[in-house]
Amino acid sequence: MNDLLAFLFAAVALIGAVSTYFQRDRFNKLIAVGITFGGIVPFIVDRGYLDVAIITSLIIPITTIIILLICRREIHDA
Amino acid sequence: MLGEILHILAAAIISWILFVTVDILFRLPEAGGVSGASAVARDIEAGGGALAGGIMMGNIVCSPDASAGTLLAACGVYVAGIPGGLAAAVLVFIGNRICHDPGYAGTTGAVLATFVVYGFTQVGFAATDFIAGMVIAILTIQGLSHAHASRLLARLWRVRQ
Amino acid sequence: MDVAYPAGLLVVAIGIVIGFAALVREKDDLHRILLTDLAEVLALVLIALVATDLAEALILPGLVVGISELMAVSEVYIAREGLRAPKEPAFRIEVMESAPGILALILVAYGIFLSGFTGGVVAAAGAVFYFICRGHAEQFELIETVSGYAWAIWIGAFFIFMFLPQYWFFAVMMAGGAILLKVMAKMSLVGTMRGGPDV
Amino acid sequence: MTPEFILGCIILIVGVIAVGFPRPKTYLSRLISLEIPGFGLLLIMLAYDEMLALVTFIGVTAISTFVLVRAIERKEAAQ
Amino acid sequence: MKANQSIITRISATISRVENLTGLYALLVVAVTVIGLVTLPFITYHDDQLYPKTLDPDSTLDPYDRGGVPFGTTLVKAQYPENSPFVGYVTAYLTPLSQWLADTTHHMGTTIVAHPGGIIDEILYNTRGLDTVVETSILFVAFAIASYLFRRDA
Amino acid sequence: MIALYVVAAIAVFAAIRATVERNTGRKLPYVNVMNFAVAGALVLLLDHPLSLVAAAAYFVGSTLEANAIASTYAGGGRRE
Amino acid sequence: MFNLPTTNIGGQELFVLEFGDIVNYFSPYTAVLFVFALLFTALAIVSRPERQVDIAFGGDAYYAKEVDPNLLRFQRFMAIACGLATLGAMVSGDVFNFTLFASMVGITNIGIVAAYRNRHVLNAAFQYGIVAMLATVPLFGGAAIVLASTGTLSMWELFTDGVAVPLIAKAFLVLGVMGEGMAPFYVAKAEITRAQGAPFILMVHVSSLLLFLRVIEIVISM
Amino acid sequence: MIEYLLFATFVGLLFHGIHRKVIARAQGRPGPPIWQEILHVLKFSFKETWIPKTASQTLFVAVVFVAIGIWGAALYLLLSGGSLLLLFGIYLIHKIVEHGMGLSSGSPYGKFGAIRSVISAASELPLLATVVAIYFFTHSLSIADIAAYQQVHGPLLVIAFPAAAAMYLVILSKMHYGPFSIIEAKEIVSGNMTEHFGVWRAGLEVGYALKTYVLLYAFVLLFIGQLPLALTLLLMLLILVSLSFVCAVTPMLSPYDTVTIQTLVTGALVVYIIVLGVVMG
Repeated sequence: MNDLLAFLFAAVALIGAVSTYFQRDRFNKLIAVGITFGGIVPFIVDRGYLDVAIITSLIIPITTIIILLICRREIHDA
Repeated sequence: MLGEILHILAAAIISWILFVTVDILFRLPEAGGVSGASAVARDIEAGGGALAGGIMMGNIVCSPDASAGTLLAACGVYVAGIPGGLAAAVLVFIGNRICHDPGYAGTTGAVLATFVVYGFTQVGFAATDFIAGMVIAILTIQGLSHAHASRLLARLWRVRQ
Repeated sequence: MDVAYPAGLLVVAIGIVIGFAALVREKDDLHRILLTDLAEVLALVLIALVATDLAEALILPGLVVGISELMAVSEVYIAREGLRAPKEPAFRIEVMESAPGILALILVAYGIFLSGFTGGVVAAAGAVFYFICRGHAEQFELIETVSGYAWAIWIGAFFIFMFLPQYWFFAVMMAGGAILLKVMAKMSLVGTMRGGPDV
Repeated sequence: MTPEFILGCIILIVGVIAVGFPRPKTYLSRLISLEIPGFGLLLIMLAYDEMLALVTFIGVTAISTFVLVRAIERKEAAQ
Repeated sequence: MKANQSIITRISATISRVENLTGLYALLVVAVTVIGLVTLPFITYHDDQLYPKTLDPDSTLDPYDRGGVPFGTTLVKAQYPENSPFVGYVTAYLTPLSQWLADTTHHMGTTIVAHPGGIIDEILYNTRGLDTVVETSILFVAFAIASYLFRRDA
Repeated sequence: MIALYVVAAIAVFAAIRATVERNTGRKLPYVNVMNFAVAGALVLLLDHPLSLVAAAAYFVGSTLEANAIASTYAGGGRRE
Repeated sequence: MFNLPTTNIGGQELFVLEFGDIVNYFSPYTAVLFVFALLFTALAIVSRPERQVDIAFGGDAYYAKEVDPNLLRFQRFMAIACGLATLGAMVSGDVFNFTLFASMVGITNIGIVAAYRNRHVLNAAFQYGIVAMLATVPLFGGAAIVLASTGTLSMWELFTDGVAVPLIAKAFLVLGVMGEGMAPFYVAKAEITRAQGAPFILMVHVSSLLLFLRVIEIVISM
Repeated sequence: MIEYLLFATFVGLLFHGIHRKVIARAQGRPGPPIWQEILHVLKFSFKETWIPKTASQTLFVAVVFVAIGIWGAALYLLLSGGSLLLLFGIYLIHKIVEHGMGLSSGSPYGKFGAIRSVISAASELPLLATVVAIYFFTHSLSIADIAAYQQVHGPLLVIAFPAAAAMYLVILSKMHYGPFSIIEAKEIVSGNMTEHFGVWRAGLEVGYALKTYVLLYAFVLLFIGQLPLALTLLLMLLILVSLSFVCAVTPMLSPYDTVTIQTLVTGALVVYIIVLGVVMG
């Protein structure tokens, strides 16, 4: 991975991380977390740790779904 | 350099036609497979789009459909030729089951795309062109203008009906 | 390495200052639990910065210690507040019907293959996910008994390593299997603790 | 100083701020923000090739999230 | 709190409330860390570490390839190698299954090494086994507390 | 390797679009584009059969995530 | 080969117990602490808890609380675990191993009091638990800084003159033990003391004080 | 050794008597005779003894023996020139005795005493600071080494005065009727000693007498140096009388105020140590 690519994927991860902080809606926050992970996976793959990439990309959604258990949509914050 | 860009654009058009056809044949714009797809459709309609197109976009979001099949098949062909593409079809099938999708659009799309991509690699295209092309194709549907894309899809859906 | 270590320390120090300053201002107890979870992360970064195999061998126990303390403290919190599981019907989305079976199967199988701490945690994550989504038949005693035996087996393995080192191969297998069982069994209990005692 | 390390440090700091001073200040937003420093740690471990620790950490994060969800769920039901 | 109280009484009033305990401790940690920030430039990384890492991206065991002959002597830089006569045996050993994986695939190093054997198991079970004893005991105790409370209240 | 740059650029573009968009339902398609791009990038970064599995795992995982978020956003399955 | 480098603090070593890289030892100082821990653990094993007498306000009545056998068994188990952890921490010859024992002491202390149903006691146990968890940051952090800056965790090496341990690592270690054992922050402990079960509650204090004594020895020797 | 132990017990009890007498005189009361405490112990030894029914019986008895045992050991330690850190340790374990005594009885007063004992645990901190400060000068914690150091460099009382002040505070907080003796304040009857009577009380008094002797002796040994026995006793008496005056003229503090003051003193000492560290490099 050269510097330009690293910069691009790092930008994705950073956009996700920063927007997690600034989004106010719970779902938007979760989506931003997903974006962050999207920026991080290429770094794992680039180093050649494919098994780790597989297992993390399966567990991260599980974490999100677990958080969703308490994200019932209420009428007032539509 | 320039040739590669042209190849990518051509691949984008081919995969666009491929996955839209398969999706429409498998009646994706008809009904939301899961409640999430309907919610996405509702929001797209509220943003000035057409409902049928929105439903199809929602379905693409919520489950691996023909577009995902095409992408993964191209990846499969890139790494391992025809067997890779078929393996990708199996993975898409598993993905469909995980995502509570009863349909076979993704699997069919993957199998079809395997042969299409493999065929084009014989005439000078690279499989990577199809990977990038598919990403561009999905960008045109999901990533540029939801209103226009959904209206286009709805029009195509009316043709099918 | 010369620059990275002080830089990393600096980052962690800033992190500690920010995180603990937030804790000073925090009055709500549940928020405090959440912040302690953040603190665990900072502790792990400090260990990770050492960057040797030893550091990694220290992170694994540190992680498990963190989760077990979190578990105990949150349970104390629930007991103190006298909180009950919510009465309203359980929350369902479609993927909770389809995903757990396949994902849990993958994760548990992979975890068993990995063995040791890592395998235990991966398998437990799968099991927890399955229990959350599917409900479960309560097998509390059985799971606890299994993990108790696993603990005893691991202690046995430890003594083999220390006093009969020539049987190291046997001990590796015992230890790997026992820790897998132990961590997985304990952690999956977490998943079964969602509903009432006999859901 | 690999790119992973630098990115990890930045994300860690962003995450610590996000968890320390969440907006809006609810249990849920804090819980979601907790993922961010986790990603920072993940990247730092990646930078030092501590892959077993990384996998274990990801697994533990899932479980600890559930532990926290369990407490938050009951707390919100009680209110 | 009355205004005319002495500073000592006010401090006493603060520390006498259990709820302030966490804040006090956090404050202490922050204070020590801030002082620590001053000494930070003097902390240097010691280059001669135990169990150092060597990375070989071409190895199928990457990032955990530490070399060595199975059932033979392997160089492991432990603190007291003389206390663990079989040090290095676990590091070099691969089960038949993981040996097969290592022969056939690349990029699965983590999986292969996590399977019994490998350097981390060497450290966790053999040279620093006592850490693992304590750690599993902590797990045991913590879950005993949690399940006791859970079952009593449920 | 122009394809890789194209894919990475699209990922950044989609991430920005997803962040700027305010409506949750309309955010998800953008995220979907990013998932496509990242999954493609994984394979392009490392040419190995396992990369395909990694890409599929990432793609399925993130689709599952999007599905779950959308379904919860819609209010869960039971109420319909 | 194992000679304690600093004899003017804890005395000569008496007995060395080797567990691979972790070399535990008894010096007169740690041996005395060990004996104390053993003594109080034995007391926790053999003695039954007291029956607290409560005065009912507004009248002249008083009543003695009964001992709940389940609670008794659980508390005794926790007290024994706490005793074992203290024993381990007293003789440990490795910094990280010591911190692990310290965090085990912290969590067993929570366990001893958490079983009690009184809301105030539970509240104290909770606050104590939060601090014990926070304390893992300086504890493990201190050990990690020691490892990074000296390249070893063994006290046998660290106690020699040639090895300079950063001040911040020492401060972190002390801070961590203070948090785990609550040594000077006795506010939470005072509340904890209200719980029934004197032999077990006593274990909370024994462990934290001994832990504190041990960390002082370590930090001064380093 | 045994005879020295008996002698120390005797002197310690006598000191307790003198302490009461001085306080009484300072407050304008006649006060009891100075051998009153010795008589107390003798009287308690021959009174009827039993264990309260509500008590945790083993613990109730064990703490008495532990109290005598640890201070006997401390005396031995001082005489043999062992580690100062061990003395500090024994001092901390005395805390456990206080807790155990109050908690084991089941009496609400005993429990209050124990709780206050827990609260006032900050009183150990100044001693710790003292230990560290001494280590800074002598680079050894062996009591024999410290005595030898003073032979060469003169008494530490002059060199490390703040440390001596902290140690003085420590002894003060263990004195009866002092500003810090919240454990046995009269509003909770006799605090943690409420339920211990008869032989048990006599045993405790013996332990406490040894404690007073050891602490005073340690102060002289650590800060003034190894002196002939008679001179040492004289100095101990002087310190005791000064302590008694302090006790006589200060009111008892509220429980948490004692913690605050002791913590502040420790904080001041920590600053002193840091400054020392910087100055001495």
